[in-house]
Amino acid sequence: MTLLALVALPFVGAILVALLGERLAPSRFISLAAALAEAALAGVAIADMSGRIVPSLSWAPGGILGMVPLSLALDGLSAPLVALTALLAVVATLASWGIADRPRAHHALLLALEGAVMCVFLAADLVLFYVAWEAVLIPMYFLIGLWGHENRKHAATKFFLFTFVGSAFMLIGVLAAISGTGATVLSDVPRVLTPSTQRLVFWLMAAGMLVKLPAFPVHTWLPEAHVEAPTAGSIMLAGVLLKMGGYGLMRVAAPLCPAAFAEAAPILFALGAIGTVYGALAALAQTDLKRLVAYSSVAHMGFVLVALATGTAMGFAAAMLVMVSHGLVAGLAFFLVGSLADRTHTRHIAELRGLGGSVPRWSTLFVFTSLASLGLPALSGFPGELMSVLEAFKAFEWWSVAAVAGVLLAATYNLRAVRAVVYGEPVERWASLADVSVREMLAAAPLVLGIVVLGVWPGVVTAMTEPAVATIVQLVQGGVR
Amino acid sequence: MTAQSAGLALAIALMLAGAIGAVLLKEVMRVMIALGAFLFGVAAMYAYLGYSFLAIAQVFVYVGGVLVLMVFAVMTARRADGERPAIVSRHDVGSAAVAAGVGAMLFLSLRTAFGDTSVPVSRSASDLASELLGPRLVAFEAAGVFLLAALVAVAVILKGGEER
Amino acid sequence: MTSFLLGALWGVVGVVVIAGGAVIGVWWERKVAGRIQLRYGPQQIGPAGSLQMLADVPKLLFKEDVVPSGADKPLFKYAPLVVFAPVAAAIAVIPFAKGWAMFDTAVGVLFFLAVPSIEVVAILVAAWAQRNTYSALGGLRAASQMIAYEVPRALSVAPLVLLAGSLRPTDLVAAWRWWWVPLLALAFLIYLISSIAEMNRGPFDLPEAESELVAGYFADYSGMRWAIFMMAEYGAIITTSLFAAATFLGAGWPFDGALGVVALIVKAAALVTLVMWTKWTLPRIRQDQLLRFCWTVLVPAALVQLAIVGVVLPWL
Amino acid sequence: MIALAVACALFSLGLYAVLSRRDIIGVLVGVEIMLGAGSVLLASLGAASGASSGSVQAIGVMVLLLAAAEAAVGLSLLLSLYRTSGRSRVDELSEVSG
Repeated sequence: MTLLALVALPFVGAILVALLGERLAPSRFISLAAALAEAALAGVAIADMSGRIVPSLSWAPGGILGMVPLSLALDGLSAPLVALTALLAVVATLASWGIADRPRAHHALLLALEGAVMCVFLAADLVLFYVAWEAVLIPMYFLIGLWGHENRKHAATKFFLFTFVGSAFMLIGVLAAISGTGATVLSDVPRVLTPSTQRLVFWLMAAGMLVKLPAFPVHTWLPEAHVEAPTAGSIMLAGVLLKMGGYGLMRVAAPLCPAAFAEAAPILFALGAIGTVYGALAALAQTDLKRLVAYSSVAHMGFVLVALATGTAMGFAAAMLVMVSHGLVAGLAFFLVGSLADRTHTRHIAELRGLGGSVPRWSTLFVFTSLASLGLPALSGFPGELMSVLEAFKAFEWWSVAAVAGVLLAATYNLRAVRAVVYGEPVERWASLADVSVREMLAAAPLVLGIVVLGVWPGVVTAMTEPAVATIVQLVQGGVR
Repeated sequence: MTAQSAGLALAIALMLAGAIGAVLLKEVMRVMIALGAFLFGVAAMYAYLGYSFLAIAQVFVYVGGVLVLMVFAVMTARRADGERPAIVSRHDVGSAAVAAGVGAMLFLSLRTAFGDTSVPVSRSASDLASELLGPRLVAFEAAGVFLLAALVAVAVILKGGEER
Repeated sequence: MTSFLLGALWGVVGVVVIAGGAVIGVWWERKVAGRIQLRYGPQQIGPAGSLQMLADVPKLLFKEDVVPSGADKPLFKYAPLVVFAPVAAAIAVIPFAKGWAMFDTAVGVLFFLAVPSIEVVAILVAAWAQRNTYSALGGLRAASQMIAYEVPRALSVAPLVLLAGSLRPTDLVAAWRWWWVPLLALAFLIYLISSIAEMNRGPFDLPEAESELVAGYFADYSGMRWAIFMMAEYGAIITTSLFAAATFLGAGWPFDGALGVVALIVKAAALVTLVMWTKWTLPRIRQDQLLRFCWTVLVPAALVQLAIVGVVLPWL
Repeated sequence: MIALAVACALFSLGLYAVLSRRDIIGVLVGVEIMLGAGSVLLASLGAASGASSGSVQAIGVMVLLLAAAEAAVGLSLLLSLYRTSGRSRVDELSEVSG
């Protein structure tokens, strides 16, 4: 019942905002209250999680398609991401505090987005998973298309085309999986897919998930969508939506098609490695600060793919760590860049110089974020990336040098951004810039805290993930089902 | 040929002819008509399989909603430039091969899963109303509300576009 | 095979009924309009001009089939047929007597409501095919209006479905009680208004507004193809009125059997006259008024009616 | 089996349109066909497996409504894109700037 409430609460909040939030103040207070309540509920749900996938709610089970797909489950694989979603939704609400243009619709859509994402992470049923996966996109298109920057329509249309094509593949993949296994519930699969069906189902599903991740050749929607999205949209997009891709691979694609997953590992590794290097190089070349952060997302999500491709328990744990860490870091980075751009009305790196003197608190946070992003030990980026490189070395030997190059390049582009934006001669133009406000500090605080905790004590996530991952890894390494 | 198989043949012919037309034709309004035939064929297929509610929902939502919106888009967007509107495509063997390959793979893999069931005969839909008015109504209504919200928001976007 | 042939037979019957009804409807509209404007209307051919259409139909048939040079020929030629076909199809689910319709299906009500969707596409295509600014404008107006008014129209039928607990039109007839009339008076009114808007007739005839758009979405049509548009319009009046008479007004009540069918037709004819009366007495409204009226008056009112029925339902 | 073959053929056709069309509307038509193929697969699968008619239709309608809502949103975005820029080619969307 808690899980159902976890999915329903944001939607109820969205409806309340839509009904009562005629003016600015009530709309943002109601949505903040809903986001906080959701976070508390997520805490409760995770605290009494049993650790196994047991659908907590299902209606009238029957044969194939013989039920309405409403079964939810929470386990170690979904718990970190559920927590991340709940946290980032609060941050996103605070980040969009100042939205004056149709605040009611903005906050309602943000809450609806949170609810749909929760549903993706909690779905224990393939059909529900697919429906929620699709439902996530609709509020996101609107957030980008209505509250974005100058080129928002362009970006939203591109985002739409990529994900819509991906979802057509996903639908067929899901149906093929259902017809092949004879079940829609993920945990209880009566029949094993034949190898050829596995290959097909895996690649059909991966087509949708790699677009979302985003992996190398299909990442081109991401920089534009990020750059044009409003701050709250960027936070949710980078922090949560990208994780749906990695989560989908771990939760659905790998366990359903373990043999195909093992077979595809080198390709996934190659895509991931290219992503890390390419993303980092592209980030180095950017002149727009938000675009730089966007390309760094491509690089980080490349690590997720590299870690996943190893197919080991450590690799899966590393992938989860990188995802959670990236959610926190990218959320904070987009939050900072967004709040800076709101004040300076430019995101051009060349124009933003010497901010260290004029906005010290902002600069401190930005330096902190960059350090976390480049993987400084004791911050959240470090353990995940280290683990994924080590695992990749075991699995792919010298090929993993590419991933190491990605780590080094991450240091380069992050430090370049810090040097360009924070250091240097203070500029007259930014002398009277307002520093980070108390509200913004409050919003950033949990993310900073999370980054430090995860850096010092990664076990908080890996311990949760371990039992859930074990069964999947067994399947993948066994190669059959 | 029985009435049953005649219905199936009609549905399949509509779907295939419509899809081929929508993919290959150049004139944009004819593409839309072909797409309409395809969507209608899908509805006919549903009806043939005994899913009459789904068939009508298909006509309602796709033919009456999506297709009209597409034709709308074509009519308001394309007339301005004065030239005869055409959808440009780059017909290369590569994309045809990829598409055909994916389709063939799909068929070969799913054939085993599908088993040797031939196309099932249409069944009665008499239990439908009670089933739909039962507990499933909730999920169903939620989806409907979702669609309505999306359509309202569409109107908002379009209005925003006009003001610019 | 027999069922297939039977379906085809009923299809032919439906088209003939609609076409015949349309011919009578045109004559009747001219008489009604004449009375309202203090003149006689047609009166030369046959008693009270009743054979006027027998003279008009051959004229239309023999007129030259003009296709504008810029038009998209195949689309121009066949779009009118697609405008007409769904109207003729709608008659199939109308319950003419207790337990009898040409095509008695479990989702007949939805079928009846969904059919105009196809007409919208056909109207847009016809409007586009003429390559004429007036017709394009008329087509866009027609489509936006028809899509918008589909919502209150469907909502106004929903209370009937709730009360009868079925989507089968014959079930609606079977479940009908006389007190539905006062209970559903609001829904009936909404159904009538939104149906009039749905068929693009006055006072909602903006898509074919003669004074601004010539003849709107069929400006460049003439002869028999023009007549098909007219047949579609009158066919829509007839099916709408028949459906309302059968479901809201209790079909053949208080009679049964053949007399019941007569009663149904009389009720429907009265509704047809009401629709015509509306057109000839009310002025045309503006586009913004049209859409605002739909969303701010009709839809909320329909929801209120639905809520009332929802509250009453458990007590019945 | 016929239904499966038809669905696969439709999927191929839609994919071909997505790959070959240069115009966003053309691509969108292709995706619609791919999704339609998916729905045909869903329906024939449901019918072949003997699942209850109501549940297949409930799932079918949910998929249908979602896809339609997405298509509607995408089209409205596209429409306002046309109005503001007058461009519609896919290639123009893929340019990398900045």
